[in-house]
Amino acid sequence: MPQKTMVEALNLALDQSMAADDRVCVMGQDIAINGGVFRVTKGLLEKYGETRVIDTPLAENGIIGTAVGMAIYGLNPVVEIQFSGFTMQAFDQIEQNMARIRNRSRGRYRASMVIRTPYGGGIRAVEHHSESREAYWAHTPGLKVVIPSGPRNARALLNAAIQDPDPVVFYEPKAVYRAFREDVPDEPETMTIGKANIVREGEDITLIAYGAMMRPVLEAAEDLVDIHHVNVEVIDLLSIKPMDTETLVESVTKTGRCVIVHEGPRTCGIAAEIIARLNEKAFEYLIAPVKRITGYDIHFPFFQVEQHYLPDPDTIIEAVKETMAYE
Amino acid sequence: MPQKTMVEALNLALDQSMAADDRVCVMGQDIAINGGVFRVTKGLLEKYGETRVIDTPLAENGIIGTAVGMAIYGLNPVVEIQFSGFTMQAFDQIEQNMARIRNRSRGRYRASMVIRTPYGGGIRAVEHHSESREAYWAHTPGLKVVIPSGPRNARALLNAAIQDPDPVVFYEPKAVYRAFREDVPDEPETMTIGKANIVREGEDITLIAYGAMMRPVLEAAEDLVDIHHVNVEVIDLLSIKPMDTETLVESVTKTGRCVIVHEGPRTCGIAAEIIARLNEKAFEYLIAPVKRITGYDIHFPFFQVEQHYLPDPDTIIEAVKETMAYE
Amino acid sequence: MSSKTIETSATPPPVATNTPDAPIVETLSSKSSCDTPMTEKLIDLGEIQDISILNEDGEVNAALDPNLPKVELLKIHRAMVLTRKLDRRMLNMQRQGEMGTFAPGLGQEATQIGQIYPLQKNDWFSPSYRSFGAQLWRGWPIDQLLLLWDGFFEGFAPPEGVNDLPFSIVVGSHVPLATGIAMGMRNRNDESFVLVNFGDGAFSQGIIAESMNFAVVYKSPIVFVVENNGYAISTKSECQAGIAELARRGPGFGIPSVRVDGNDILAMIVASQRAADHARSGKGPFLIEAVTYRMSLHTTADDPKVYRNDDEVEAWEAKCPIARFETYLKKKNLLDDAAIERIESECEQEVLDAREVFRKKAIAKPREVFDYMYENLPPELQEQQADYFAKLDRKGVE
Amino acid sequence: MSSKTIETSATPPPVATNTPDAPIVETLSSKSSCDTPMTEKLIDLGEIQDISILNEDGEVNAALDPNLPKVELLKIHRAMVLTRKLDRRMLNMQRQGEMGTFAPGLGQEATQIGQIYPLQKNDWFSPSYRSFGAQLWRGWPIDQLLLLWDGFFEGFAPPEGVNDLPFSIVVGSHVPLATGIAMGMRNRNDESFVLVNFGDGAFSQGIIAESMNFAVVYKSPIVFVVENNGYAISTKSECQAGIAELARRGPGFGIPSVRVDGNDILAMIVASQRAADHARSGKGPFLIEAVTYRMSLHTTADDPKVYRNDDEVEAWEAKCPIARFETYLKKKNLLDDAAIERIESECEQEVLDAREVFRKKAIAKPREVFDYMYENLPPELQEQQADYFAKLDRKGVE
Ligand SMILES: Cc1ncc(C[n+]2csc(CCOP(=O)(O)OP(=O)(O)O)c2C)c(N)n1
Ligand SMILES: Cc1ncc(C[n+]2csc(CCOP(=O)(O)OP(=O)(O)O)c2C)c(N)n1
Ligand SMILES: [Mg+2]
Ligand SMILES: [Mg+2]
Repeated sequence: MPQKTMVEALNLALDQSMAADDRVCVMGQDIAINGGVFRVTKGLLEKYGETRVIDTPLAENGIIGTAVGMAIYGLNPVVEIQFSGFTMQAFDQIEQNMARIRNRSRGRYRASMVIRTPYGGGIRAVEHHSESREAYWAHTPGLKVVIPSGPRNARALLNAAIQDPDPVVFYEPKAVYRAFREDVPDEPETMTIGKANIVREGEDITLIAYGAMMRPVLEAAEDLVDIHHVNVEVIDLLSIKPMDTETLVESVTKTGRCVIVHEGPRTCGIAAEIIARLNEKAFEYLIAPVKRITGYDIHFPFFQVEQHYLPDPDTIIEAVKETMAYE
Repeated sequence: MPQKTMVEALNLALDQSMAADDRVCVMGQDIAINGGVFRVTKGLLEKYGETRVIDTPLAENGIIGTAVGMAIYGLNPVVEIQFSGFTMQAFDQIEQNMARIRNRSRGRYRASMVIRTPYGGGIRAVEHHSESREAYWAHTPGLKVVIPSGPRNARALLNAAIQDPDPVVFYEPKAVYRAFREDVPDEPETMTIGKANIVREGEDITLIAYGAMMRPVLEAAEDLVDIHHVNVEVIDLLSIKPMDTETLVESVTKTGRCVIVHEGPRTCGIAAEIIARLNEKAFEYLIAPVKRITGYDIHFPFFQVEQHYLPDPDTIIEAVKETMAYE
Repeated sequence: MSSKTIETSATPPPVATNTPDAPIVETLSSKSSCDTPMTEKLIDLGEIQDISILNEDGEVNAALDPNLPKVELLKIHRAMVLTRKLDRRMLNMQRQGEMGTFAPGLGQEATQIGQIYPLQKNDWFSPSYRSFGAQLWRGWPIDQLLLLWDGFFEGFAPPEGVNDLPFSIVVGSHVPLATGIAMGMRNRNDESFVLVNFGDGAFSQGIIAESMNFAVVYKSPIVFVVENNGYAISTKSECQAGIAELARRGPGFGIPSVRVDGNDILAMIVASQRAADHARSGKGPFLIEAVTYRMSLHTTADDPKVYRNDDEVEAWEAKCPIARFETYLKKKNLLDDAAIERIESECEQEVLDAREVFRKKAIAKPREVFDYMYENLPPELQEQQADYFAKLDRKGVE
Repeated sequence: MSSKTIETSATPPPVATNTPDAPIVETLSSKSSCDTPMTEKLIDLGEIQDISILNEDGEVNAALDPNLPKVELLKIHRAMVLTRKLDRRMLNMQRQGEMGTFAPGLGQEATQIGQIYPLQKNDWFSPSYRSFGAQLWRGWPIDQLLLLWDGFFEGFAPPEGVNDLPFSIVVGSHVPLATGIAMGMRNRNDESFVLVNFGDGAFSQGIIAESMNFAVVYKSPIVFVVENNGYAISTKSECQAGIAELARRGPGFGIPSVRVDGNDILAMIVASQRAADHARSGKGPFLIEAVTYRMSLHTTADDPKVYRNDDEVEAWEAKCPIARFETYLKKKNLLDDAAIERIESECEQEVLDAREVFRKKAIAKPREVFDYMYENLPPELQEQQADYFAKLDRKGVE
């Protein structure tokens, strides 16, 4: 199987989706002639032309709003927002139209579309370029939110998102874009939105994360198993909304202990929601408080200190050890 | 003491704040000549003139952005957004400037300002007029978020918000605007942002809510005490961010059981955050899973059925009974 | 406010603190429009038309009269009368407690019917909330509009075969959707066009600027109608913008624009047809400013006495779009008083009949609130739905 | 794209499906500009100026030359040279790994220095990210700009006594802040004004339209400068908007506007001074479109070869704002080659000295990240800070 980076895998998903269905079009800033600032849409203009690979003016709200219009008209737009920090510019069109047009029109129209956008820290970027605010979208009725963690699931999830009849916010962990390669088969793969992936089975404690945080988590897991002899179960959430509560609850029912890791701010973040659900459905099995290792409730710091802000393997190991020690 | 509705109490806070400090100005759509669509700013134009009581064009993002500019210049704007659903229009200016200008300028500038906006259901309004999305702001670093529940605390909290050197999102429970009167003293009162209020002490279970939900909660509490003989402790959160974790933890440490009520969507809502904190700090005292009675993760329904969507005393009583029954 | 000439200061500029020897910047008065550099050229911004055909007394400028066939004229007249009857009835129902808060369109009937007139079935319409006149024309049943304003969500379902969006409640938010539909048409070589309307207040929303820019950049077939009815709730349009004629904004985005007397049905039709032709022929967007007046309340929750004088309203009564059109039709011998009376009572009856249908249909369906959230309800929402149904069961609600 | 005439369709409109007897809407060709109703009046949109004083060969139109005093001219020249030296040095440092991603301003030196020239100390400046030329003029130390672009947050702290906002990274987002400051000035009878700049790409953001509208509605003292440098990353300005001259947008909002050759420092100064006078004298906002070219990369992460030809860049090299100005200064006998060389090496040295300061200051302070979140850190954040400090302690980080 060809080895691909996440960027290449995403490009493959777009290319094959566009080849398979001529309603699929991509749009965004600098995505056509420039192939996107991260080159995810590279080569698509040449193949599919400017009516399907659309460079837009610099206006995120207009991009999302017009994409919803195109979806109402029957097309299937895959929008790129250059950095997830700029989805703020489009908050109203996302919340008021994209997430609502199906319900408002009583099912007559639908926004079968995807917002692709790189999120998260770790690439030495300037202010507003490292945000992880997936919780905003998780809190917004009418959306789906997914976050891949590697090339192969990125490709499959993007295919699933494009095929989904409802609007999907697709956060791309930009720190992973070119961090490693994986086998990605030529033939189209897809996966079910709403299903988590048990990356490693274990009995002692459940580690839950997603996106770029899977890397420090897996690194920590290795040390935990090898050095600290903690048999961790590791879950890659993949779908933030809907969330695979069942898999999480089953795991914690088994392990009784849990640590959740994400980059985004803590208050009302994804970890809070997972804890609430575990509290509701695995209460009697919990041996220790669920720990959350998250971004702090501050603005993402400038890049000279970002590595300290981001959850790292040490902190995760520390949290697991504390949780294991709890009686 | 004069009896006032919440609208009158808020008007009093604005009036006295403007009289006391000429940097305070109010701005928003229809707030000057019209006195605001809910009449909260009534009479201020006549008293303070059009440079301090400013009718704006119909553009929320422009309103917040220019208000931040005025705050940087040294003024203290109190902005009205006509309905909280329209704060979505200003999401970028709120997140990117209002919440950040202090940090970005390393303390040189500050956004000492307030966004006042009516939120919540129960007034038979059309789409987008009944939202409760305080969790968006709770998840946003740099903001404070407060929600009063009655005329007297509304007035004191608004005074505190105006005096606060940092930006405060002030959600007004519009269902309470004219629902009842309370004694509100003439002399200015204020209160500490970040402190919850124990409205009723009890030993059996902790009921946590805020804003308009205090009414069904207190109604339920009455029946619970009188009819079901459950000695509930009721906490009015008042400040959503920062949150008075200490008071909540102390209460649940005592009662061991807890039900949280809010109108906003469930996923990543305020209840999730409270549960996460109780899990972290009162884990060993929890006898039963914390229950959340919240809005569903759907769009606020049209008004013919809104009463079924909103948490009501019956549902709260049911939840308390279930939680009490848990062993 | 003038966009015409550059103001130059007559006095020397103040001394900049960081430039000890303050420069004297000369006042430049010469204006040459030659094409070489080292000059002050003038860029001509052009002109826009301001169209009026039928005056307040129902007199027509024959040279501009579109001379519509009789059957068309009568159809248009009836639509305006029906719009007004429905409007008054809804207000009445609201006052009786049989209707939620709603936004009357009194006085804007010509603006409504005129703008919608050129649309064919395949064209699309994205209306604001004060557009039930146009919605009726497009085929929305009256009972459904009543349901909507009375808080029944099903009122928003576009009728079969009608390419309309449910109207927008968030001002301006529906405009990019219209532009997007037009972009789709353009990309698919669809020869239809999209009509979108919004108010003078909405025009301040940045999203409309963005939508206009997208439309012109992609040369998409869309007609923007700004209904300048003088007010956004209490805010006069003079306070809303720095331009007296809102149509000026179009050319600033490169969009051909006209201003029209919005109470003049003939002018509205001429302008709208012209705009539609423009859009359909691949020339891109077009903007119409329809100058009209909101005769009634902003919504039934509003009290205009707080912010405007009766005098002002009375002055506009003389400009009534229906009366004016009726005078014209009478002069053409297409109508007489008896016919008007008959049409009015037919329209009244149509509204009353629809009210009966509405009353029958006005049954809340609380169990539907999860139904249109997603094509397939995810498990976590199924769970919430089950909770919710249990709650309804406990309350004994169907 | 033309905003000039209304296109009229030569053929009859298509038959509307819902109007069996299709009306014939006459093509209206008569255009009268009289004032009575029942006509098509023309609204004249006026003109805007396009200013150029110094051509590519350094020749000046004497009639327009502001004839600045020698000391001013030399100061301006030096500022442009310093800007370029810093620019090149930063690129060099970035390529050596001593600097983060940054946005070069090569070729835009006249636009930068010209716009900032009329500002006094009390005036305010809200810059975009490509404005270090203007920032230097305003008094930002070079070492601080280096710190900022190298990812040290303290680089954003406005120096004592400088009324500037930290620059904006989110395009367009800083514009309403500027308008708000101007509104504050207006309300406080402060006779200062605000300067804000942004790019041709940013101009598509709705928030800029909103900000322009607020500025004109409140007649606030603000000058908007759109630096049309031909590109927004890879997007040509022709694809960004439906108007070739972005200055056309100003009049659409009621804002007097000019277009200027942005590589012509004299024209920039004349236009900016005029705009400043306008704003200061209570006449409200003013818009300047400065036509220039981004000679270098969008940022150091960008590869312009993907989207533009070297030919295009070379053609613009001939328009170099510094070379042109130097020819002018030489002709005036204010400079000669030796002097230029001296100034260049002084500026180079200034940058190198600043780099030393930067290197000394370039020490990350990870413990500061909570410090400016709130005036008083709330308990829940104190707790998080304690966690964070514990983590730093474990890692042995200061
Ligand atoms: C984004 C947004 N802000 C505020 C409101 C509240 N609101 C409803 S209608 C209205 C005035 C709209 O005025 P205009 O656009 O002129 O339309 P008109 O009501 O005159 O038809 C306002 C402020 C809203 N619905 N949406
Ligand atoms: C709201 C927003 N969207 C996208 C970006 C990413 N971005 C940074 S600069 C830029 C192009 C800006 O072009 P222009 O306004 O012309 O300024 P220039 O870079 O040419 O100086 C883009 C798209 C951003 N910073 N902010
Ligand atoms: Mg209006
Ligand atoms: Mg540019």
